[in-house]
Amino acid sequence: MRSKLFVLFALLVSMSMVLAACAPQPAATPEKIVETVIVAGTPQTVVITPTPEPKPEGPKVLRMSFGYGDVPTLDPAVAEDTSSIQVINEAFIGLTQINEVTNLVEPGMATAWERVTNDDGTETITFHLRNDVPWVRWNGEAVETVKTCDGSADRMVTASDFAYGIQRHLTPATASPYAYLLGFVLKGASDFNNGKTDDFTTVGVEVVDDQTIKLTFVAPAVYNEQIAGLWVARPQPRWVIEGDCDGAVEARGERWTETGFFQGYGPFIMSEWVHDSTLTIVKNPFWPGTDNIPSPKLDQVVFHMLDESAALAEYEAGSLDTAAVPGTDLDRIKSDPVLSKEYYNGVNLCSYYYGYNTIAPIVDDVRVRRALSMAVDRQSLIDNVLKGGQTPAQWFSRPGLAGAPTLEDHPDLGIKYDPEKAKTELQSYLDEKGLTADQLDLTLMFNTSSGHQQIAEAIQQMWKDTLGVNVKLVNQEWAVYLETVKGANTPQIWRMGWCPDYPDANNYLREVMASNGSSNPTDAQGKPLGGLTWFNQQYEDLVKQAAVETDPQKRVELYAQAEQILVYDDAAIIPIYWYARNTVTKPYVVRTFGTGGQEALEKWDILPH
Amino acid sequence: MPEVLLDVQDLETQFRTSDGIVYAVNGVSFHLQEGETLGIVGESGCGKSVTMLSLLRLIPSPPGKIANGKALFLGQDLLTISDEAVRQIRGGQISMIFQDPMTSFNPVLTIGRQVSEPLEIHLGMSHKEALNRVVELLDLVGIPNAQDRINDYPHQFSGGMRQRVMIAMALSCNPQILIADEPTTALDVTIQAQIVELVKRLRDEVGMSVIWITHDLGIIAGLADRVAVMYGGYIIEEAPVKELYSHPQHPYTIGLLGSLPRLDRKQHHRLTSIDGLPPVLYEKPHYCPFAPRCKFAVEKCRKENPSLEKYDTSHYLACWVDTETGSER
Amino acid sequence: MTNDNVLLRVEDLVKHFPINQGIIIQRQVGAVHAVDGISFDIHRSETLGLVGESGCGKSTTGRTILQLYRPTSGHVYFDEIDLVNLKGNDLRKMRRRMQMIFQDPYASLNPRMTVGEIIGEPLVVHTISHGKAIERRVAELLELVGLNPAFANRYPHEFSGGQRQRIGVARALALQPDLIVCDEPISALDVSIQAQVVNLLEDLQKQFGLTYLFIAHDLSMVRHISNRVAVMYLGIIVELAEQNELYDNPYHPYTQALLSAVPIPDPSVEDRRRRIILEGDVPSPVNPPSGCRFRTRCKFAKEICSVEKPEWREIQPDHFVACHFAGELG
Amino acid sequence: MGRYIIRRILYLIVVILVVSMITFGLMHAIPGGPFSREKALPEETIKMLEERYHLDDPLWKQYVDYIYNVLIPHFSTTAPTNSLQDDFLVNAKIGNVWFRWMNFGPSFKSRSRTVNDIFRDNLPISAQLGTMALIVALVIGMPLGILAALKQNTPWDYLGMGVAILGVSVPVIVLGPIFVWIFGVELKWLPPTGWGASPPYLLGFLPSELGWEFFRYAIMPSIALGLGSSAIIARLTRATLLQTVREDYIRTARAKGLQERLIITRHALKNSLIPVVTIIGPMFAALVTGTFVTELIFGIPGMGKYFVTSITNRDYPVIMGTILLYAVFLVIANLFVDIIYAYLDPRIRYD
Repeated sequence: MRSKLFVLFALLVSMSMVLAACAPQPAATPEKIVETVIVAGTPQTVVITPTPEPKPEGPKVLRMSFGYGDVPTLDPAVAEDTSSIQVINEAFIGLTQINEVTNLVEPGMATAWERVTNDDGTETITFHLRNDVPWVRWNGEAVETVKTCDGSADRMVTASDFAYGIQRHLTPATASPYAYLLGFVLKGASDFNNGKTDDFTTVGVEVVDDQTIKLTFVAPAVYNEQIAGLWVARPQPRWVIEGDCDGAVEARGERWTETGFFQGYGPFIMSEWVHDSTLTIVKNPFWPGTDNIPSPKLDQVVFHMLDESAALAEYEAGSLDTAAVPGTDLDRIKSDPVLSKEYYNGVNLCSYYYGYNTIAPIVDDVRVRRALSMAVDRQSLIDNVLKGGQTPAQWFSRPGLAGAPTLEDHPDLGIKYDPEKAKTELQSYLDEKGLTADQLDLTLMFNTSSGHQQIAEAIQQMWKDTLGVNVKLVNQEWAVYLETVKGANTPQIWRMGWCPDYPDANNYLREVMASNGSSNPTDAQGKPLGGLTWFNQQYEDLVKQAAVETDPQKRVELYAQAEQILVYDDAAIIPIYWYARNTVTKPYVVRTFGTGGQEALEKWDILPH
Repeated sequence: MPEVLLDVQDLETQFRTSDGIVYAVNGVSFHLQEGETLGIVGESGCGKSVTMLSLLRLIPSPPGKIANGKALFLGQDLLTISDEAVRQIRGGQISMIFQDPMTSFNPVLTIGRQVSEPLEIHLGMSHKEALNRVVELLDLVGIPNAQDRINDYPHQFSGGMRQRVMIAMALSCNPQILIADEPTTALDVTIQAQIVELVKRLRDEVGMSVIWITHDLGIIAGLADRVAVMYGGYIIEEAPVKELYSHPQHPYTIGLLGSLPRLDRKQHHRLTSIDGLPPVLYEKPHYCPFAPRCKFAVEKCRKENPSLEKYDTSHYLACWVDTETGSER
Repeated sequence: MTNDNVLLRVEDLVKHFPINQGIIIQRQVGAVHAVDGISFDIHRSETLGLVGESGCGKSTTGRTILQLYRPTSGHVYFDEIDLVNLKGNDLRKMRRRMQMIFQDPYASLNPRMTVGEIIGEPLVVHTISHGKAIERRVAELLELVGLNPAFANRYPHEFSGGQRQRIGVARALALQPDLIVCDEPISALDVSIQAQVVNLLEDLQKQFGLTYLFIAHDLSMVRHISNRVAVMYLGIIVELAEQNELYDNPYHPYTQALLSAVPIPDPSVEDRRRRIILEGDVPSPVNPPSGCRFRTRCKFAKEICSVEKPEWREIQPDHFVACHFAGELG
Repeated sequence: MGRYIIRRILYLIVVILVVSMITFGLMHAIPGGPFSREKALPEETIKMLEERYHLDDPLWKQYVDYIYNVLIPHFSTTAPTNSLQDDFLVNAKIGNVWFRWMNFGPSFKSRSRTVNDIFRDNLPISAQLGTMALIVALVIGMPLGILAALKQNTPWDYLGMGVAILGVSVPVIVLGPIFVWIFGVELKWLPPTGWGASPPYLLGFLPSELGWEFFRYAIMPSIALGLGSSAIIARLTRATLLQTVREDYIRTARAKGLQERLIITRHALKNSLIPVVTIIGPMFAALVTGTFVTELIFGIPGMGKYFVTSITNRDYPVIMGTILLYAVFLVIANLFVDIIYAYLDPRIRYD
């Protein structure tokens, strides 16, 4: 296992530095640039081989795909999916910025901030904002700044805009699916959001002056800085939404994100959105450019809304500059002399797991749960079924998240493939009950999809081969499945996956697995409703403690202990694999590879070709 | 001696079906003289319609095939002349009317369009000229308001009127021969009488020859000069009309006449039915095709197929048995 | 007048088929006057022939008598019981005693049922017999109509038209009915086969004392098989008499024309016959002519014919006719 | 005819009511709702969302409101707003009164769009694709069928029918990627994906520029989508033509001495078209609405995917909208078929 261990954090952190190195020499001969990057203590060598060919300079247009289906929204107040957030991240910079590769917190619109723990146990963070960022819009031909009502000056992004954004997000009528994320951390936000009060001053948001905003959080948690920078706390142009200047600016309501109305201020601004087809963002020349959020080198990015296979075809036809590689095409891409050079396999911060209904017959015994978990040959599943360079998961919180243990520090943490031990565990259970393995009546349920089906069948076979257990496979349509899994009739074993809302272990271990987490729902009295149907006081204490622990090293240890309970001691879930991303990129594209599902397009460039 | 218009010799027609080859017409010979009306009588499947369709080469091919024979019309063999030549004759010198006046008209074209077609093809009229002629023809066959009705569709006419239109169409090019294939079978008896009268009148006015195919011995009795009886793809008896009805010789002819009740007779006698079923011939019979149903049949009937021989002056017969004595001829 | 010998008495039978029109609510805008007030009776073991041209309402009459169509008005007494007022089980019981033979032996037999099932069906429906008893009865019936009892397992398409009509006869006989309505039973058959079926019907009548209503357009055959004959024209009966009387002394001009139109298979007779050729077609039953229905085609028609409906009168003993001038015409 | 059309339109209302009621019932009966998430939303959030979309009303009220919004014309003196709740498909100003009709509601999934937006933006593309596919189906199918029928049991027949069987048995999901690969990626003759027209549309549904650029994009998907239908048409044309040439009136035409060419063109074709026309109605409806796979493969921003994704997303207004659209489409397509019928066959008269 260990010899096969991937170097997980091998990421191209300082691509911008690389770019700086080669950008001034557009006509240079091919050159090898070797950069050593250290992320979370892991040294990794990165090799980039640009092959520039001189060509008349035109606008630099990058073409990529969003996946099939329309972008649901560009409104930060209601967004909940990766494509929406990708555009929002380019058009509205948050107070803080999460580095797309390292997932560390960096300055965003706030250049600096101070954290103060108050006497009542709450934490106030004072953010100091830039004063040089104007609101802009696409006027059909070019990006222009938005003027104030009297037309004398540009509308600048101010603390009030942030306060408005947060307020609109939390307003019940907005019905934001993600308002609870703020409600979870921001003082008074939950009550306001639930309609218990309509007085926004009770919420921990205080505009000190145009460049200063104070946010008060319920507790001094590490992730407060992250959440403060998320799309849930971004400005929105009040004057477009509600109208302004005595009717001179028309109220667009919820349609303010449409082509022609949209306004933003980030490095890119949306210029055209052809629903279900393409969405175009253009460089905002008024974005001042900061150390970590530079002024874009690309002039335009066109997102096509294409299915993965269609996108790959367009890529191969030369009409897209980068595309994801669907699992069915991986072997072909890897063996193609050209495409294999354009291929990149990297990290994606998601986890794939099976959960147990820990009160269901048979799997209510931890020995059975552990045996089944240890009988899963994760590496073999990856090599033979998934084939996409995924990592066998030993626990749930994906390494790379803030606070999550890493394989380097905790090589033996969690659970691994161990057929012998699996057999012993199961035998002990069987002996006690006086049963044989083939008498166990077990059901595994997953949502209908050929991918999940293949994985389930492979694991079913592993259980059969190693333990002699016959597990029935059942599948249901997604929405029905969600009801089933999280309801009273949760099957014995069920499938789920998780990607981060914000890259912190808290978003995994507490928000998903702890009591009343999304995979462990409870009623108002805290009584388990379904999912894991699991409660462990020690686990609850650990994840609560870790949330407010400020020492990163200690925090990781606390999460490591919690993981050990989750996947081994109580074995409430079977961690299966940690996701990877498979991408092809044209050689003339200089880029970084985001790990949390988002790209920092302002760092990208297209070389002459 | 009147001129022989049509002389059919040894006509054989076969159909390829999924059950095998059906021998529909098995060597039929007859002739038609100028101004003469020939009746051809037989039950369904006896080959009477196929014979007529064969000599105009209207048999769908495949599955039909004319295997043998000649059909001399004014000296040229209709079965060997070019497609184009036979097309010129159809509807021009020889025309046909069919049994079902509903299905025999194209439901989606107007009557005017359909009746004018032969005029345009054979007489080279323009469509307008042809339409004028159509009105005259419809008048001739007794269609009221002909001028208004040429734009009507077939379904707007009653059965009898449709058959009148059919006759008008058949007669439009003054044919020398009119072949009428059971033209009154689908009609009511009073309408049938109208049509028969109409054809008789036109025949006498135009002086054309008629071949009238029917299963109804009654109609033929008052219409034909000469009658041929068909069975199993053969003509089994042929005679002038009075001779045939007064002295039928073939057991089948006798049975057929006996199985018909007569409107003009009182006696409530039992009908003499012919047992069994008409044959479907999957092979060319080497015995008399009627033998299985014949109550006079002798040994020879089941071994040898009689050919049509002269029985009396202009009375021809294909039978081994003398029905009066019951002995072999 | 009651007559013990009368099996079926039809009084003023009317059957109109409504013509509906309307965008949402359908309202009746007219009616097809298929049967427009007819009366007659049929004696036990008698054959009443009902002749007329297509569309005259003779088939509708047959079906309405059997209550396959419910009459618009009028009465149908079967053994003095008025069928018109019967419903459900009572009607079903009566129906057992009345059967029908249809014109088209191809269409009236379910192609997916074996001959045995077809013939046995009435027995099952009316729960007369079960299991083996049905098989025995089917075999008996097949034999009766001149078919090999071994054919019970075959399907209708394996039979010729005449044989199929025999199957239809066997099905009708299964319940030992008193009355059989024969609706054009032979018109789809070949000439030589027609005689077979007619002879069979006659034999069965003798054997079982059956009563027939024989509906046909073939006047020769009707004359042959019937004891009495009724002539229908456009929904009404114009003349009814004993067969020889009707054929020898037709009073109604329509009957006269109809009889004269029938060809006789004898050239010497045909040569001497004078045909009465009727002009035009039968008028539409939606708007039948006023007064006498036949007046539009009748060369004797006078003023009164369009005004007054001719009376149904007995012009000779047992000879009824509906014509103003019956007996006065040459 | 006019009376008939009015009746069919009234019938359409009945269809809409019945279909909407069944769909509405089924939609709410299946487990899972529009706000089911992998990460379960807090109860309060769900309550907020349900309130926003009036899902907290009793079902009957939701249905009545829906029908009221969709079917009943609204009149108001105030101008339409930009609100997603206030988006009507038909907006007309008569005098100073606004006539507004058919509000299908906002989409739950696309937070800044309404069902009417989807109809306006995506339906025209599906209509364009469906029409092109139908043209392909007819242009390929009919000649193939006629050829096969006229040359029955010859190599022409076998070739035609072989192509037809291939067309039926090779679905878009196989044919599409092959097309993309050969003509888009390898030969680079045509763009692998995309559509050559975008809003605004001429008359609301026609591409504003009907040039080569439009057809470049339309060729592959239209053929891929239309080929299956062309096979059906070819087989049907062949079968009906073969049947028609055996009709009595064709024999009559031959007996009149008509030339073969005239017999086919004048006497046989029009009659054999009738059954073909019959299937064109439902076929067109299917081609316009059943294009999910084609759109997926060729990256076409059409309507087809909403038939599928609206159900997985439990996007109630979109489910209702798409299904009603399909029902209306089917009824109207069949109405057109009936009208063409009456033109082709004089025996058919409606009143």
